[in-house]
Amino acid sequence: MLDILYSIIPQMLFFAAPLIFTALGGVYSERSGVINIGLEGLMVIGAFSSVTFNLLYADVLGDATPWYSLLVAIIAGMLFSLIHAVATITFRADQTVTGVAINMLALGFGVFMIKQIFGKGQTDFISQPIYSTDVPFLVDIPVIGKMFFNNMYITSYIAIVLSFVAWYVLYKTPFGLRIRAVGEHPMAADTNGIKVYTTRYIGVIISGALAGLGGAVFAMTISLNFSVSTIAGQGFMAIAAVIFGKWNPLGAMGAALFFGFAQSLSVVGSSIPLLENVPQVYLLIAPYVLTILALAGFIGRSVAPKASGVPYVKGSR
Amino acid sequence: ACGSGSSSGQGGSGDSFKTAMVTDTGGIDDKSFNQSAWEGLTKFGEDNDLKEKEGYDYLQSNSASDYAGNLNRLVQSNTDLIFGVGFKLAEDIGKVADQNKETHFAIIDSVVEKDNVASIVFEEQQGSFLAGVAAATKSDSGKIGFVGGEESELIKKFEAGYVAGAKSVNKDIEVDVQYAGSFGAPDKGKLIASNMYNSGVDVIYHSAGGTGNGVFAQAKDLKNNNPEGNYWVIGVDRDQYDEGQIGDNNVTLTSMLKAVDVAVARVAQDSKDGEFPGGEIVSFGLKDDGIGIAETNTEAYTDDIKSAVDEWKQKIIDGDVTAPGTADELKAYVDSL
Amino acid sequence: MFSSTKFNFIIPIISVLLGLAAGAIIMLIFGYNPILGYQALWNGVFDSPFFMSETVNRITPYILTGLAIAFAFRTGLFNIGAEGQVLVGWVAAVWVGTAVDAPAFIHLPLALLAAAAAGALWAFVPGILKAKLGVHEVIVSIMMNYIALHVTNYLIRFVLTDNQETTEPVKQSASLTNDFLIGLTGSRLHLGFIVALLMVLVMWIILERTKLGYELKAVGYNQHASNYAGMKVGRNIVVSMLISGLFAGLAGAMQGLGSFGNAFTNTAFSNLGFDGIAVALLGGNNPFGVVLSASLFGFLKVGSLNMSSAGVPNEIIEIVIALIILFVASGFIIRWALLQLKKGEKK
Amino acid sequence: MENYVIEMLNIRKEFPGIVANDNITLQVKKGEIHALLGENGAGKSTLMNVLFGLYQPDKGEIRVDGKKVEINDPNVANKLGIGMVHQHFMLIDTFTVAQNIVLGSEPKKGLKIDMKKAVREVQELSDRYGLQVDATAKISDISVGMQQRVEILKTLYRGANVVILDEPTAVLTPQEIKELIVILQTLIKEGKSIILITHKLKEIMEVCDRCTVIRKGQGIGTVEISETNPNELASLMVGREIRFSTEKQPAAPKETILAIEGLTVQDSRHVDMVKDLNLDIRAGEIVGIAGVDGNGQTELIEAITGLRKKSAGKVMLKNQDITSMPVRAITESGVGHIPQDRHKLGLVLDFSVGENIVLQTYYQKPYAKGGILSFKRIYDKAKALIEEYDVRTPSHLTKARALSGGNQQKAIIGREIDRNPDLLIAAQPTRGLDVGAIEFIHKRLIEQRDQGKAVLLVSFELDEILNVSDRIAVMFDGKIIATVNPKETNEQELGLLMAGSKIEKEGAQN
Ligand SMILES: Nc1ncnc2c1ncn2[C@@H]1O[C@H](COP(=O)(O)OP(=O)(O)OP(=O)(O)O)[C@@H](O)[C@H]1O
Ligand SMILES: Nc1ncnc2c1ncn2[C@@H]1O[C@H](COP(=O)(O)OP(=O)(O)OP(=O)(O)O)[C@@H](O)[C@H]1O
Ligand SMILES: [Mg+2]
Ligand SMILES: [Mg+2]
Repeated sequence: MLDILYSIIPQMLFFAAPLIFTALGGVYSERSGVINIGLEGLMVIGAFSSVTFNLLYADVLGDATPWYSLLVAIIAGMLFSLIHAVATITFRADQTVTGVAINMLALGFGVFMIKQIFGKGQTDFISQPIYSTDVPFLVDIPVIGKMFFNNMYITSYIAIVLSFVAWYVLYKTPFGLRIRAVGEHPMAADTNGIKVYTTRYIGVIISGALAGLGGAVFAMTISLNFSVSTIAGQGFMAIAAVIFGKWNPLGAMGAALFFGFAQSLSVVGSSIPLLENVPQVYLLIAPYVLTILALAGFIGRSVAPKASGVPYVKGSR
Repeated sequence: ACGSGSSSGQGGSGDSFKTAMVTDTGGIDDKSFNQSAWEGLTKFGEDNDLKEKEGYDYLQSNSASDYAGNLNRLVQSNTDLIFGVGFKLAEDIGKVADQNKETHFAIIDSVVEKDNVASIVFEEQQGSFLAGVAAATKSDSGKIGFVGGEESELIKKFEAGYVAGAKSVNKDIEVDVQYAGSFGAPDKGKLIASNMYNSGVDVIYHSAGGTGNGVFAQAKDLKNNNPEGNYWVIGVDRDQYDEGQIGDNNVTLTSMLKAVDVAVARVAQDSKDGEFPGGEIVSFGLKDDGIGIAETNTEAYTDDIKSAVDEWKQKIIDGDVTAPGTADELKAYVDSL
Repeated sequence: MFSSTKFNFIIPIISVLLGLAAGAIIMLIFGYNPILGYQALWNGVFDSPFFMSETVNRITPYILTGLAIAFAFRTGLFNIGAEGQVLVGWVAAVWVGTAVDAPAFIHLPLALLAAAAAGALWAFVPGILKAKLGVHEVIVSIMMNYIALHVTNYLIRFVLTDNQETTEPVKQSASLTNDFLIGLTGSRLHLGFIVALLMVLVMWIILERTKLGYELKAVGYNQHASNYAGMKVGRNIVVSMLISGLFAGLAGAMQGLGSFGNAFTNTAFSNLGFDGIAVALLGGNNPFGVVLSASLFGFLKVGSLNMSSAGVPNEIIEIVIALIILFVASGFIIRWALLQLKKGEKK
Repeated sequence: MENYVIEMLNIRKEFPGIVANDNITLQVKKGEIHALLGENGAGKSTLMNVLFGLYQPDKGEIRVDGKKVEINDPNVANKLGIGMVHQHFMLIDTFTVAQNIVLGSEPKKGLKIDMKKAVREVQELSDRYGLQVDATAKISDISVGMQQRVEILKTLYRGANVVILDEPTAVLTPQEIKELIVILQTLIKEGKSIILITHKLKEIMEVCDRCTVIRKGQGIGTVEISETNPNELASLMVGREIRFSTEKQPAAPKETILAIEGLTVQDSRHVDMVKDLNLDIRAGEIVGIAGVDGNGQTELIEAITGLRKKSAGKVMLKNQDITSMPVRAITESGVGHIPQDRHKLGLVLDFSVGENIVLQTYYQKPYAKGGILSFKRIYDKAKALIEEYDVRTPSHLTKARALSGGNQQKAIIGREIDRNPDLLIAAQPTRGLDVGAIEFIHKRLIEQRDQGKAVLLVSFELDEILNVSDRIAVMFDGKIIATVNPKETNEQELGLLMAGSKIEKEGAQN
């Protein structure tokens, strides 16, 4: 039993990390009142930019390359999310439509650029990925050490710490209060002297930064290259995590961890003798079925920020 | 075959021969078989002094809906021989071939029984058998793994050959077989690999396309933490040595090579020479270098492995051993050991 | 000057032009010839009857997934699960198409019905969970997509075939293909477009002319008022998802009984459902608008395959499509710009 | 030179297709309560939004303390000491009172909001003006009256010298209105100035110093309250004479239409809101339910109309048991319902006026046949009702959202009365409407009575209850604690009853 946990927990953590980052981004965007279906595309941009940077600059930067790559992805994600922000906030475009367009645009752009830069539709493996490590000292703690501090990616820890930071910012700081206010009732916020447009821009750009980071973490730890199919649905899973987690950073983290857990369980499951003869398909769909059951069973209704999806037009009600 | 005679007869100068391929959704730089097929065509083109686009060409498909259109586009531009790369094109090749009896087609990895279609298949089970031999010889733990993409007949062929090869070396070896359910899920591949290495597996053979990237990622990560540890991957379809590189180490033990390029170039040449194998199943195996095993990682791929592999390779070529390609054949084979 | 109906036409047209212009600029920047590129795009469709009918075949499922998503949107729901509904519809149609023996006038409708029913069933799950438990339909739909992908692969491999990747072709009696059309164009043009156009009418009639449509829209706009007016809110949510799923399921049938005539295992999503979101929104969630936007999509997708003949990578078209959608969505600013232009003229 | 804090001179504001403010001048003296009066849609809110920086005027000038200013943002207004309590509250339901108030100018401790300090400050401010709000309560948990005080606190917290209140009393109970007036007077004592928008002339007479009247976007003029009377104000506003108390014949009640026995209803938190309640309404009478908001009136109506489950008791309509019928069956057996919340329940705002007209009948002949709607018949009906009920709308195809509140209400009333129900339930039918519209609606209710229908009127306006009802049932804590004859009672007495004090009196039975 303990053995199973020893393998499930680290796996769940590395699997969940990209989803956590991206979902946190989604939380910020939607909390500020802008639905972001484009998370998938922003992850693509993150993966694309980090891999490209990594391949081009590994020789110069050496071991520090992956960290710079993450930074590049964050910036690329922010820039790309600006398109979403300008369209939805300034031009009052439908948020869902724009998100869908962002997804197509990111993929088209990413693959097109890869072809321009490397002359092929799929990059080589990066030579400087992020590796897992043991956490000194902590790893020696009995049971816990092996579960939580053995062969772990720093990015997983960052994801979890960032979830708490995101929660703190959203619920304890003036900035968070303002983000939530413009997502619930932008006009009220406006009459209180809050710059609704600016705040929403920031919300969307944060989602770009975090989704870019999520895509990059996926690329730097899991796929190690970029192609048209590197990011294939993770962004949508992140959206699911946002809703599952009821637009709360910690909830979103919990949901992402749950997805990781369910996936990992389905993999571990197939090596449990009892389940050996169960057709593969049941294990493959298990994570998704589990999610639906969890939603139907005890998560239930989740209520989106009231004004999310609605462009704010100054002076109208 | 008479159609081919006339066409090559007409173009006595030899320059008018045109061949082209339609990729599946991978594209010619997929580091896998579209790429390999294209390399074959390019080689053929160079050997015959043909120009790209005029003498040899390709069309890329972005989705399954594109196959038929692309095939027809090539027919309409008077292509003499059209390759469909991958079993997914079989259905469409069949239909287009019916409507265009004057044109020659070749399908890779599948069989289409039509007079103007040549079916190119590979004996993957033979290469996989050797991969199994290498894995079993390499393994210290007595536990090896196999990661498949989708649980299809084709991939089952890899699995069967691999298990048979491994058991041939060590009857008691444990083979952990898992399918990711997708060829494009590196995260799932990494999960599976992590799980396998955790449970003591020390060699994993993957036949899982992009999902296999996750297997490499996990092996390299473990290797990075523990350079002395045994975390080997056996690549598939082409030499995946580069994918295994990590610092000064390399986790790619070997790769099962599928020489699509060789096959494509051969069929194209035959066709140009008026010997198009229409209606035939052209099978490539160890014997004709259509299937092979990579020896790039000289450090890991030690002499004892090489000699074991070579020994079994000879047996297969000589027909002393038949590598099983299905679950049933595998069962019979293992029982016979 | 500009009435709002006029805007409804002008904005998409301007957006398409802007999108193409942006594509041209990108081509120029990267050293491709946009004129040759677009010429190839055009020729890729209009060069031969074959590719024109190929384009029609491509448009057909887009219309249906577009309708599926537009219908849900119009009734206040976001059916992001069309992707999965297409897959199950596809497999169901092929299943009936291969396993049943019947004369064509029974077999074909039966196969279509099976596809519609399968799509509807898949949409029922998020519908009922939303109606009964208030679970967000988007998240359940996303999960149902993945389940559909794995389940259909399993069915094809182990139920419809004996461990094959591809099923038998559907029997002629269940096929949408038609010798006359094939003879006419030498292509695989099939009768599916008639089904799709019929569904366009069906959607329009349901929404604009029936009391069911009235209820569905009312529930979509305001559940409290609908409840006040004695409508059954939950039931309407489920019905709306069922109809939406039905359209998506039929999109699958177009592929299974028409364009492909079989079903095969999929490694990844077909994207018909996801593209349907864009089709629906580009078409203003209006059934006739959907026909136009699906046509644009089909045209660009088929034509783009020919762009490599001009040496232009066809990802450029993905970018162009995305930009067009962005421009349409930002119609407000185009409208504003037009009004400014008008004003400027007057002065 | 007078000492004006606020001067809005010759303000013009145009919206596409309409001039909402045309050359309006408003001058507010320091320390006065200045009323702004006008019909629905006259342009009052627009003018105030201009002052608060939500809209930019097309023409005209604004001066604060004699200095010309440009207010292009609420922030600027706040800095100039102008605060506004909007007609539709600008509060975030999920936040606490303190969070709502400090939002935008939060006290900080490090990076964190200093919530303790915020609560303390808010509490102090509240105590100083006698507002009695709980700074830590969630908005969604407090009454409308409390929410309004939060709005006032918001302006005070930002240091407002001039407080604009847009129809503050429309949503309040009589008791709350009294308390609000006290609050306003406290503010004046503290040196603030107030601009008050209200349709209630009585309130203006009671608390205001001066009144500016606007009609159809035009400034009509400013009058000293001490030198005017309600009749003059009304005719200034409407441009014609208005009759205040509705004339009606004595009622002639006949057979019992609605009989409620032992009804108990719970709210969504499972608290009993209606407790073992009995009530009869007869044909040809209007029964008014008087009571302070929150004493179960809403739940009572929802229970009668089937929108809410009943936990005990029986409801009979024309001797037919409708207790456990679904909404539609109840509607069909002869109940018309003018709901309290017209935006939430009464209308599908995104449907056209025409579509809303058939919201209760769309499925019946002649509007629907075999599941198909006949829009010709629907629109014919809509046009007829729009005409008959004087619904001012560009066309029957206009979205209901675009109509003013009064016209939305008229459309609902037309729709419900036209179905010819035996029982008409009217909940707060005139909330937020101008006197002209109120007069119209009252006439319609009485007309129904005269045609032999039973009418149940729920209102927090004592005027309305006293004027329109034939019988008044006072509701307190989920029960009818008294039934009185409007002719034999007065506001004083009703007020006491509504506060729960039982008085021995012959009219009080049941
Ligand atoms: N944002 C807007 N866009 C277009 N027209 C508007 C807008 N706001 C108000 N109007 C129009 O301006 C006119 C004045 O509206 P306003 O809200 O100022 O009326 P009001 O006097 O406050 O009415 P009420 O007593 O109902 O509150 C109305 O005819 C209305 O239709
Ligand atoms: N964005 C807008 N576009 C068009 N008209 C508007 C807009 N915003 C407000 N209005 C109009 O302004 C007028 C007055 O608005 P206001 O907010 O004062 O409503 P009201 O008539 O007082 O109704 P109520 O208070 O009952 O909701 C209405 O006619 C309303 O339709
Ligand atoms: Mg107003
Ligand atoms: Mg009003």
